[in-house]
Amino acid sequence: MTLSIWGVSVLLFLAGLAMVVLRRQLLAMLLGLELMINSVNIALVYTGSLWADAEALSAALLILAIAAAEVVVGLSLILKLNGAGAPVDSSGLSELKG
Amino acid sequence: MNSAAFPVAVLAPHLALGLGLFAALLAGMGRVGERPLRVLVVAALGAALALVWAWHRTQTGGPLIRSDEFSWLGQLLCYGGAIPLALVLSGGDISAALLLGSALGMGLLAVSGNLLMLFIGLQFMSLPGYVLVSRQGRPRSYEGAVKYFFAGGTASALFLMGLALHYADTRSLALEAGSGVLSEAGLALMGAAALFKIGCVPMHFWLPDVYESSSPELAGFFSTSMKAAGFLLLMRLVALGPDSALAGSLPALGALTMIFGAILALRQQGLQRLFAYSSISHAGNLILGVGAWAAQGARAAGAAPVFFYLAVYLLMSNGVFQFLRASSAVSRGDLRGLGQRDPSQAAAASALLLSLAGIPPTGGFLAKFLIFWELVKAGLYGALAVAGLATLVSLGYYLGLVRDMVFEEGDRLDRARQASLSRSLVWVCAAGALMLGLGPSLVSALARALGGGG
Amino acid sequence: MTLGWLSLAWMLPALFGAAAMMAGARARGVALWGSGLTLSLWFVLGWTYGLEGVESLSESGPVLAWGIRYALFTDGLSWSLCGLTAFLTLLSLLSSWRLRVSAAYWACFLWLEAALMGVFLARDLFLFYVFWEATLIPMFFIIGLWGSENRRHAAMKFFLFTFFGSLFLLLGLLGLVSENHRMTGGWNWDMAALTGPDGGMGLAIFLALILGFGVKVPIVPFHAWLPDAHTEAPAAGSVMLAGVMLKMGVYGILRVAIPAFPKLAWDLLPWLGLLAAVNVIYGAICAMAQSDLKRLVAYSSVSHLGFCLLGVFSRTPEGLTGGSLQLINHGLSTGALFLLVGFLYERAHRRGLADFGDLASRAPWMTLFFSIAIFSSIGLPGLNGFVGEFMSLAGMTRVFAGLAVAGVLGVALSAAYALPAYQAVFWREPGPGSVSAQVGDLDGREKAILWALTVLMFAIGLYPKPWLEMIWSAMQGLQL
Amino acid sequence: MNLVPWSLWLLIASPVCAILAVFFFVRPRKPQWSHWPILGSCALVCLAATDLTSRVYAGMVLDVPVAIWMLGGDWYLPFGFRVDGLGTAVLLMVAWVGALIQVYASGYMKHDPGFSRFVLLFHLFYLAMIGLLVSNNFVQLYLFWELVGVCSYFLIGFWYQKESARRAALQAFLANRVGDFGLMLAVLLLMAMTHGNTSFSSVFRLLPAAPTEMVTLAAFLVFWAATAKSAQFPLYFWLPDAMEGPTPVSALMHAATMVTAGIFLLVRAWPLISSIELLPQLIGWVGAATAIGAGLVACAKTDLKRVLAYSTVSHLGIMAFALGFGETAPAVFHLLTHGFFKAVLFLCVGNIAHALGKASVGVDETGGLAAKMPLTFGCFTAAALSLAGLWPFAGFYSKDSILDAAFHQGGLQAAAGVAIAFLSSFYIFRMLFLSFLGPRREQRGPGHAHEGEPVLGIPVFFLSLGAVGAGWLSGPLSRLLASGWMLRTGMSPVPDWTWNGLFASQACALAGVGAAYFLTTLRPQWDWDWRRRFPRVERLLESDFGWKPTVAAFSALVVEAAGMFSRGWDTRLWDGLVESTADWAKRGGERAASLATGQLNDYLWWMLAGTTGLLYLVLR
Repeated sequence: MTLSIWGVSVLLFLAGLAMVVLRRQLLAMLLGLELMINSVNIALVYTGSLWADAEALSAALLILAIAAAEVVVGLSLILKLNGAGAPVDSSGLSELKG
Repeated sequence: MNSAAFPVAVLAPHLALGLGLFAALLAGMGRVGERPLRVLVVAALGAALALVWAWHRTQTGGPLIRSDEFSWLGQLLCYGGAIPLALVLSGGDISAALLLGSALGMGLLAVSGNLLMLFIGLQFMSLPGYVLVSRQGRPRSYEGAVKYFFAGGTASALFLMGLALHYADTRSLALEAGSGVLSEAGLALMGAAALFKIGCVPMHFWLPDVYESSSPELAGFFSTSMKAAGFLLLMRLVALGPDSALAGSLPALGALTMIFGAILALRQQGLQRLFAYSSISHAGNLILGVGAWAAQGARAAGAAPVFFYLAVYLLMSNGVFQFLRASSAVSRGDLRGLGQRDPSQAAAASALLLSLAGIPPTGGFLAKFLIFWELVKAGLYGALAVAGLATLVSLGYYLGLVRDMVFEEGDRLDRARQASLSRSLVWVCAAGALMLGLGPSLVSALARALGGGG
Repeated sequence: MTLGWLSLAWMLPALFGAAAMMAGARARGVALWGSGLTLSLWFVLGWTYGLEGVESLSESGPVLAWGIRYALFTDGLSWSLCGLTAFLTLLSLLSSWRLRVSAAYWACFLWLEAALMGVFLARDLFLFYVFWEATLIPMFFIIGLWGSENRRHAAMKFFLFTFFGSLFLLLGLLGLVSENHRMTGGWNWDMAALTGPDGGMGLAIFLALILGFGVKVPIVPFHAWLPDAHTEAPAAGSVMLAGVMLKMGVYGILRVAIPAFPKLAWDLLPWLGLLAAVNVIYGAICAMAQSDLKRLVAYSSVSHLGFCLLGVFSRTPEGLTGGSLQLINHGLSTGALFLLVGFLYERAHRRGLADFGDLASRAPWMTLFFSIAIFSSIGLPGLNGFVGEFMSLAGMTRVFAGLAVAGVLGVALSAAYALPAYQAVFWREPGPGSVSAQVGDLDGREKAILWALTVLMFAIGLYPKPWLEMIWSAMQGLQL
Repeated sequence: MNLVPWSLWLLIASPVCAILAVFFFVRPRKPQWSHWPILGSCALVCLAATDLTSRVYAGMVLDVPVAIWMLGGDWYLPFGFRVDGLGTAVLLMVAWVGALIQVYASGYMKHDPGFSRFVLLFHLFYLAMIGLLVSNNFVQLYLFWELVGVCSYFLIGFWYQKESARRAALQAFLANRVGDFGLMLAVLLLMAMTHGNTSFSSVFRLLPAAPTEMVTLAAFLVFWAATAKSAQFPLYFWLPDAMEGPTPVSALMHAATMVTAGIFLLVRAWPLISSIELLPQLIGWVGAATAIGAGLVACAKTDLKRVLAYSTVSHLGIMAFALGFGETAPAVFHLLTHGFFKAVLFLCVGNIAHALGKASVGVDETGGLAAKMPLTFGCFTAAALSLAGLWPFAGFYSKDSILDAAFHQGGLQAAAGVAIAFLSSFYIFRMLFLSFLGPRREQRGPGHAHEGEPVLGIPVFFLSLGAVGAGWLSGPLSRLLASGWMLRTGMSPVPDWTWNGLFASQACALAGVGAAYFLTTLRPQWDWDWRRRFPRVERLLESDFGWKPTVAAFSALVVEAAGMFSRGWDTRLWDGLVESTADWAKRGGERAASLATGQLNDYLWWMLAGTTGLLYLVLR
């Protein structure tokens, strides 16, 4: 059980990572980030409840809140880019280099 | 340690910063000019610094909050590094609040005794950073902010995964050493996040882009406060496992970072990007210091060189970025002939550049010397050789800039020169960097403060 | 900790440098006062305390951290090199009296003097290294700001290349101290009290030190910075560069490398001596092919410093003393040559051998001084150069005659590069593009500078005993 | 110090004071008076030299250190004096001949714009030679040896506006430096072998204990040094060209101050030289070859000074030839007589040149001078007879003792002796007849030539007295030389002349005179004809049997090689390599910069890679 829950968590994490790394659509990448964070939450919640450890459970809550804040920042950035008429595709953001 | 004595003293600086943040937002409701806001931010930071200094002997170790030498030294560096930015801050109340929020995050990171608190601190300091970059109003600000955001987000996700792994091993979120492979993997993942923050190769790619798209003073803040916080995080993690894979990889990573930053800085024409790579190279040097510190057992007393380096770098980096602001120079060509147009600025900037290059009798030399010495003591001769080589390469651009400024002739820039405050800041930073070099007794004071040395 | 006379010896020029920087148009007067006072201080201290007394002037502050302390000392060798520094700085400043340069020029020279004094006075190795590196900064600006056409490149090359050497020096010093810590358990940065480890580690540290000092000397093949730097620097800068800065390398070898590794230095004698012998010959051969007067003198310096090394590595009383005296001799004769080339350049803005001719008729005083300096430089007995060269070679002959042959060959070759150049400038009828017509003879100030050098050349050449005794007192621990 | 007689101090002090006084006081105010203090000093030097000689003759031998020159620990080098028979014998000649030449020079150079510089250098030259003769150790000898070289450099190049003078000066100094290489190395080796001793007496005392190979090497090096200074093959070539200096310089250099130093050194170091097997013989053969070769070349020269120059080379060869038999005293004896007659010959040529208003005179420009310049003719003839070795002139006594020794050896040596005797009388009388008799068709004739002022005549006259009569002093000289001789076997005395020797040498010399008379006066065009008829022979002789071009080619090769090394290796390859390191760093930067593509996803890939690497390290 432990292994499978952790396996799911890690798989989700890797899926999120893959989304972030592979996708160029900024919104999809943002979703990937969320997926990574929340996959960790799964593992934390499961492990915390396994050991009846309130610390981990409260941690999961705090992490959710922080993830939400992060999404706000991310979305606002993406929207701003969109509003400016610039592409929301990451491959367009390559003026800064070298 | 009893829980009754909740460490008010330890959290007082954070309180001051929080109040400042609140006041800034309040002020935003009225029509407050930039100047009062700057005063407010500086006052908050100054108060925080004063409070840190006043109660720096108070040591506690609770489940969430921990105050030790690293905490107060780290806070001094983080708040101090923000002051030059605060002094010339633009962008109204939002920027002020973001800056104070970021500083508050660093403060939390510095006093956290718990992995979760570390994460909170990390995010607290990073999120305002993304927004600050995006608010620069420069052509590429959004690009920089987006890159920063996604790279930083990935890093914090990695940190979280590491946290979970560490938790699975130790059954606790406290800053405690684990024993299994899980906790070591957790350390590695969390370490990756820390290395990302400090711009360690190969996780540094975002850094030049962000610095380039920021205003110079903001880049100065990133390269000093933010880096100091990152190093604090790294050292906290390394202290958990001085013989972990993370700690063991630091010399190699540091050497790589140093040489990589140096050769890339050599080819830059844009000054902000150049100093971004220079800051990567310096980060490499610091990573080497941390690696050597870890190799010698990661005792608090041995960390003096790293902190001294951070302190000197705080002055040097803020100094050069303020110099860029004051001279409104964008590319290397803009600096030509500065020595004739503005000798005093050129002199101060030359002093800063020589200090960055690590030439005696400047603080930069002493800092680099101490790190090198730690490497010798730790027997890390290979890393030392690479570090020496990188220092040599770095002379190519630091001295090259001095040459451009002082030896070459050039035309007057049509861009207007910036406020005199930056000019004075350049002077102050240069003088400070020189003073640190002339007074090695500061190092011994630092070493004594950390409980060793002498 | 109270600061003593020795601290004053380096702080005085440093403070006067700062004052000159502020003094604006009156900077040169301030600078002259500064260097004059420093020289007087040197002289008065030496006079009142005598040789043994000077040694008692040592200062030692409390340990700052890890055994590092502010500690100065002096003895016959360092005191005489300090004197050379103060003397040549004064002459350099006097020689540039007419230049229209900013206050920074004068300040840089005083700061250079301060750093050089510090190098020669430091006892603590950390302090030594700080001063060692600090010399680069003023020289960098002197070359880069007030040099000739290619000055920027030369300044960069000078700094980068010598810094390359300094890195090895730093590596060696750090290794030495930490290995010493490993052996004794204490932190010690006292250059007189350090002994290096045996075995491979010792060899590595020793080689790092030799390389570090060798770049400054310069030991071939690490000489590539020297011709450019000497050629492009302003005349006074070349004087300081060749006259004093090159000496730092040999001084370091005498002070640090050999005392820490007395046995290793002896075991490696054939190789070290070979390096020195190659220096002598290499410098001479390259000097033969130069068409730029300054470049020629620069390469001759490579050759001359080889003699110093031959003497020093021989570790015999005569070799050590002679090699060290040769440091001073070379400062005087090469200093005079660079000054004279500078005076030529000031008048005609050329330095090529082909640009001049028949100066002997137009500028007899210049010819006279140049003749004396060049013959001192090629080792004419009776002038100072010979004493140092001969004693160095005598020392080397005693321990490794084969290498002395190369040295003697170098003496012979020196005429082959010096005299054709001398003739081209002073004797030959001027060629079509010659600028000899613009060259007037030396004025009173210039003559006074050169008289000072010339008198010393003769004094050391004919009666070197006081100098040799002074130096020998510092050498006793080094001989085998 | 009271051991040192006043005359010895005077010997050194008076020239030094005179030079300083002239330089600092007379030259700036009245340069045309520069010669007065100098001449006063010459007088004092002669006085002192005479006094010293008489003391030594009376048995005094002095070998004292007077001051410490260099020191390092227990190692030290003294300044010291050695006054013995060998030194004073040469000293007396040098002092007097040199003084007379300086008197002459102060008249001869009077109107030269560089008069003051000339007399200063000239006197320094004189001082250097005197110092060399009274040195008691090798290093001090080396000091004066070099000083002689430097003075000769400036004096040969005195008229530096002339290309030929510059070249000659440079050549002279460089050739001497090549020789000095030997001397310096020899001195260093001797010092090293004798634990830092340098004084002649202690070095020679300690030599038997030293390793033989080293001693052999040192001895050969001493000889090498002597071949440069005393113009022996292979380093003689600078001397004929040294004619480019003013004539008094040539006179002083050939007769008294410079070229004698090498022979003097060989005799001084005779305990060293003679201890080496075959080295004396080598010296003898080199001397014979030089004497014959230079004699042949002298026969073909047309420039008067050049004939004399080769004659000097030849006579120095004769001295070396004598040393080959171990005949040191005859060698010194010949050195002395040669000093006198060669000085006369040069000064006479100087007078001719002065009379014709030229710096150097070729045979073509003379002819028939005997009538116009009778005093010069007389002095020249006396000196020529002396040079040719005709009885009872000085040259006879000295040369006869050498030839006698050669005839005793028999075989090749005897033949060489005959050749030398014949050649020297032939070339000098050829010159005499060509310039003073005639004029011939090809010659310009005497023109308005006339005797010069008394100051140009009187010294020549006095010197020719020496050229005539110096030979009669062989007895006293033998006694003088024996005092303070450092070899256990004793100084070989100057042998008395013998009837056999007399006949043989007179026959050779007279044959030479006769041949010269026949070819110059009875066949007056011969001297010009043979050049046309045998151009090859002329080329051979003009090129010193091919040696001069060889030397020139060799030195050009050295310069060329140095240039190639410096430009090719030092500048292009090594410096280029050093300079290119900056490019390497830049190129590395370009390569690394290509990683920073600006693509966010690439950045993330790299982060992933870094993290994976860390994890790999954990799991490894």
